[in-house]
Amino acid sequence: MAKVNKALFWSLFAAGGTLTAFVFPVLALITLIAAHGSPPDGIPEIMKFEQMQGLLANWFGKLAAFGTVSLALWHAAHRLRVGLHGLGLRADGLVAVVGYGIALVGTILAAYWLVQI
Amino acid sequence: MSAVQLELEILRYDPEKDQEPHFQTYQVACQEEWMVLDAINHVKDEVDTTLSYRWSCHMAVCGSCGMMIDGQPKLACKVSVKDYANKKVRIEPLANFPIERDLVVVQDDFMEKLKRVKPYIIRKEEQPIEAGEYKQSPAELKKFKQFTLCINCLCCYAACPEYALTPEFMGPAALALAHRYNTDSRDQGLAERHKELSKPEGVWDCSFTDTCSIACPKHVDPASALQQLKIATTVQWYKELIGMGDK
Amino acid sequence: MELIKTDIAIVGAGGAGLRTAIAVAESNPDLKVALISKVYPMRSHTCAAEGGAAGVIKSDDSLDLHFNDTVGGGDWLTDQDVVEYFVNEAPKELLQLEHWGCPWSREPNGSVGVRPFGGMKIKRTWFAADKSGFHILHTLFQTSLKYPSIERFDEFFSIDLLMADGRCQGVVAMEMKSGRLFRFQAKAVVLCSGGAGRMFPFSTNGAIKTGDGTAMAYRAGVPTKDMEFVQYHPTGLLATGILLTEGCRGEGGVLRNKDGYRYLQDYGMGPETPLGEPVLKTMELGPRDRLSQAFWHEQQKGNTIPTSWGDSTHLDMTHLGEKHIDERLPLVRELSITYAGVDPVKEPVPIRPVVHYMMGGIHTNIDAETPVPGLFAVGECACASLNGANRLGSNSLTELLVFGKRAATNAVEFARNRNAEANESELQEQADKAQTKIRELVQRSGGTESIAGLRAEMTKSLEEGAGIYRTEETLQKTCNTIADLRKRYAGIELHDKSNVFNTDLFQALELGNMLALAQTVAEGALARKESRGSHQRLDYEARDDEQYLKHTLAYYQGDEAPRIDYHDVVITKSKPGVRDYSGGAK
Amino acid sequence: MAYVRPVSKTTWYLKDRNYTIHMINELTSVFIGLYALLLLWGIGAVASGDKAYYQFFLECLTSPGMLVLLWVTTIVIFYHAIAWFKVTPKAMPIQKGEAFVPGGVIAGAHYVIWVLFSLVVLYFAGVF
Repeated sequence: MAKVNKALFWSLFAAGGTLTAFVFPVLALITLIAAHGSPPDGIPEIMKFEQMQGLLANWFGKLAAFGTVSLALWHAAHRLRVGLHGLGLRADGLVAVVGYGIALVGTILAAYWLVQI
Repeated sequence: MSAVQLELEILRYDPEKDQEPHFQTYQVACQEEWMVLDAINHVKDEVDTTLSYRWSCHMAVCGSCGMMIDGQPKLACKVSVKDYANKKVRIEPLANFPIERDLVVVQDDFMEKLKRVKPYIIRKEEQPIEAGEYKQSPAELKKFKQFTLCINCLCCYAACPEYALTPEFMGPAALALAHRYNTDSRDQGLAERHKELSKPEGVWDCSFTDTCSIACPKHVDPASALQQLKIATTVQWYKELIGMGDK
Repeated sequence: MELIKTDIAIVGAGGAGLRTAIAVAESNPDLKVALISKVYPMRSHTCAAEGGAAGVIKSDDSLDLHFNDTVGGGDWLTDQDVVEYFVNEAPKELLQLEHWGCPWSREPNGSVGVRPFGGMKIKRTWFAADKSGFHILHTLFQTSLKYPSIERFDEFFSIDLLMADGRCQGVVAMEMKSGRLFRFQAKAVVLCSGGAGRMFPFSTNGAIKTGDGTAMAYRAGVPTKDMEFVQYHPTGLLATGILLTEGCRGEGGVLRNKDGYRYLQDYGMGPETPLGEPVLKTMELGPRDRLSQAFWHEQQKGNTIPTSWGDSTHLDMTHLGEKHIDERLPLVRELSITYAGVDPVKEPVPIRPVVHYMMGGIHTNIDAETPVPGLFAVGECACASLNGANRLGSNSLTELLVFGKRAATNAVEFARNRNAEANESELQEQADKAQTKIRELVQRSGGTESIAGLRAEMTKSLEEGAGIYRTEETLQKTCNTIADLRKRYAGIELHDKSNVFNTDLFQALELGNMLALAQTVAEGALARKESRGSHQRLDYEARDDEQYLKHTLAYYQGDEAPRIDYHDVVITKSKPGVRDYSGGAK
Repeated sequence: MAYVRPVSKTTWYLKDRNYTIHMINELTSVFIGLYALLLLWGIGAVASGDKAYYQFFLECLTSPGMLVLLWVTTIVIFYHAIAWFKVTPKAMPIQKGEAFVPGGVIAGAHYVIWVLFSLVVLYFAGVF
């Protein structure tokens, strides 16, 4: 079982790490711009509902969003597990269950919501 | 022949006398061309014959004289005394290994792990000697060549924080050698080695700090081997999952 | 004292010991092998061999050519039946290593590459860049891990052979981490313990090369053979004596004196060959003895470069180019930069001849047998008379493979056919004696001699008296000095009384071993009143086949100097002739 | 008896600069995780319709506390990308003919793709 977990989780971690390295910076940047609101000097509004819905309405968009969110969660869960172990937290089993649990729930939720859009 | 003055603080431990290790200081006037090993040899020959340490080739190929010099794992025969001129230099046995005596560490653990990765050519069918050599292009050779250069000095184990925290971890040198055979065009043993490598204490305890590669005095890159092994181990796991595991 | 019962005990886990162990385990997995070594296998000095291993593989080569090169290179002091067997087996053994994964350098078509070497008429040296010995050692060591019947005893220091009923029945060794003695009881014993280059002050040899196995056999009554033949490698790095492989010259490196002149042409190895186009058996590709002797003459003429580390000449590789050096000689470059501060790509490297290899050793025959039944020896510790008066570069790595396998075959046969009960009480008595000897050495107090002090006097005396050129006078002086040092050895006192990894003790034992062997070198050289190969006498400049086409045997006589005797050379098809390294020019 | 030196299980990463950097790299995962959860939250909001999206997602992002967190997250995410690309050549060396492609070239190619991809996304997002 342990054998199963390690290869599986590591591959999700590695894929997630690579994907987030490429995708997250620009997404975070856009989120940051959107969060600052639209000042009156004419910077176009971004992350509007219609735009988001349009993006996630087609299957390509759904798949991309699902992959990004899910792999990022698995990446973070796995890496945090290793990191906490390094920090001296020896409850590795608990950390794994909680972390991977969150990633799993997130994955299911993402799929559920994306299908609804 | 100008002299370099060195103050060596050497960690001493004799299990028959000492509860725990302690430092002993030696002043050594070194010749400029000396390596740190020459300074230690000077202490042994002229000052204190009770000092114990391993050394042999004095050309950075036998791997005997790995030790912590100023906190870093190094081959004593490969670092110049000039690098530490007029300084206090701490000389300690390789980190992460039990101390047998003075600068001599217990290496049984590595020897056992090396054996477990099956560091030899595994083939389904041996070609008879009379049929000549296995053909191998220079490119195929180059693919694994750097990983053959490991001298087993164990500096990488001393540098590896994961080995310190989890002594069961197979560790950089043994795994780099597993990778060396896995990627040799003459070898067919990947699936067999996979059994050992895919255990938690196999490749998975590596968290990729890269410190093994930084420490390696022979410019081998075990960290790279480890990452490639993780990929190979994952691929092999998926293959076995769908019933195509045999290489 | 712990008793270990085994079938074959092997002392030394370098190339020879590992090859022997594997050969036994492969063909006779039911036989137990005890592989005993004072260092972990990968620390053995085989790892320092650089250039390569000779074996006929290419179509332009032939076994006869390899035979002729070896016999001539050895100045006809080789046993020709041994050479014939050797050249015949060499390619098979090197191929076997290839099958075990040795990373030999390759040609573009994927076949094994060969490089030129000194004294060889054809390119026939298999190489793994310039770390051939290292790769051979690690390939053998790693392969040996396959065999469950090989039990290693790493860091066990062998003290004495155990002899009873006229045969060798084991060895007594100390577990270095505990100081406990172990009695290994074996049906056959194979010594693979390496040479003794540390007898000399300036040597390519590692600290472990102290002739322990040879001395052990010598003390047990086995004669040493041809010990006066000591090879000086012509290109040792100044200051440290680190080896710069003959491959440097094989790839086109040249030797220059202080005027930049390629001096080898003045010593019968000319005419000068064009830069970057080395010609086999000419100039820099002459044999090692001749090149080292040429250095000595240049030194006498004042053509060498004085430095704080002694006189030097230059090994110039600057015309080879960075790419070629990095591909073929990466270690040489690294060593030159680290230990001499000189980049061979840009500057000539300062070098001088350095003690490299003992042609002599334990007297063995074509079967790797010593005169004592049940005792075999392989590699540098042995003298199978393959190398004669001067070993050709790249023959020794092959030798330990070929004769490792041979020794295994014969040791197995001996062990199988020997059902006689071990003489337990006699063996235990001998082991107890060894125990007492060690205890006495450790506990002795009031001594005034230091190990390092005696060692320094020994090395200095050997270099002065039994160096590249020798005379009656210098040799006699050295013989006297060594005899005196052996007496003074009784006056050493160990300051380390610990049982755990007591290197003070091991160094004392090593010094005792070296002193015994140093005497065989000096006495053998004094008795040999001729010049042959690496043994050059200024007072007897010519080779004397009438009287000295014979092997020197030295027999242990306790505290006295050894008894010197002689043994016939086996000559089958090559009559002694002239060694010609002038590229055919007269 | 051989002496085993104690190893701190909680402070080892402060002993060596490389260890510390490694620990920092590991802890970037906290922010990767947080941002992934934010994306998930956004997806949920989109699924809940127009009003919910603005009210329970986009407007929440504009609070001062959230802004600070977003700034930190963005910086860490950029750091993660750079650190990740730096080690990629080690995990996936590429051999062309006999020689290996230099690590810098592989990392460089990653950067080129990264920048191009980001520009395209920014364009379609309407940032410019």
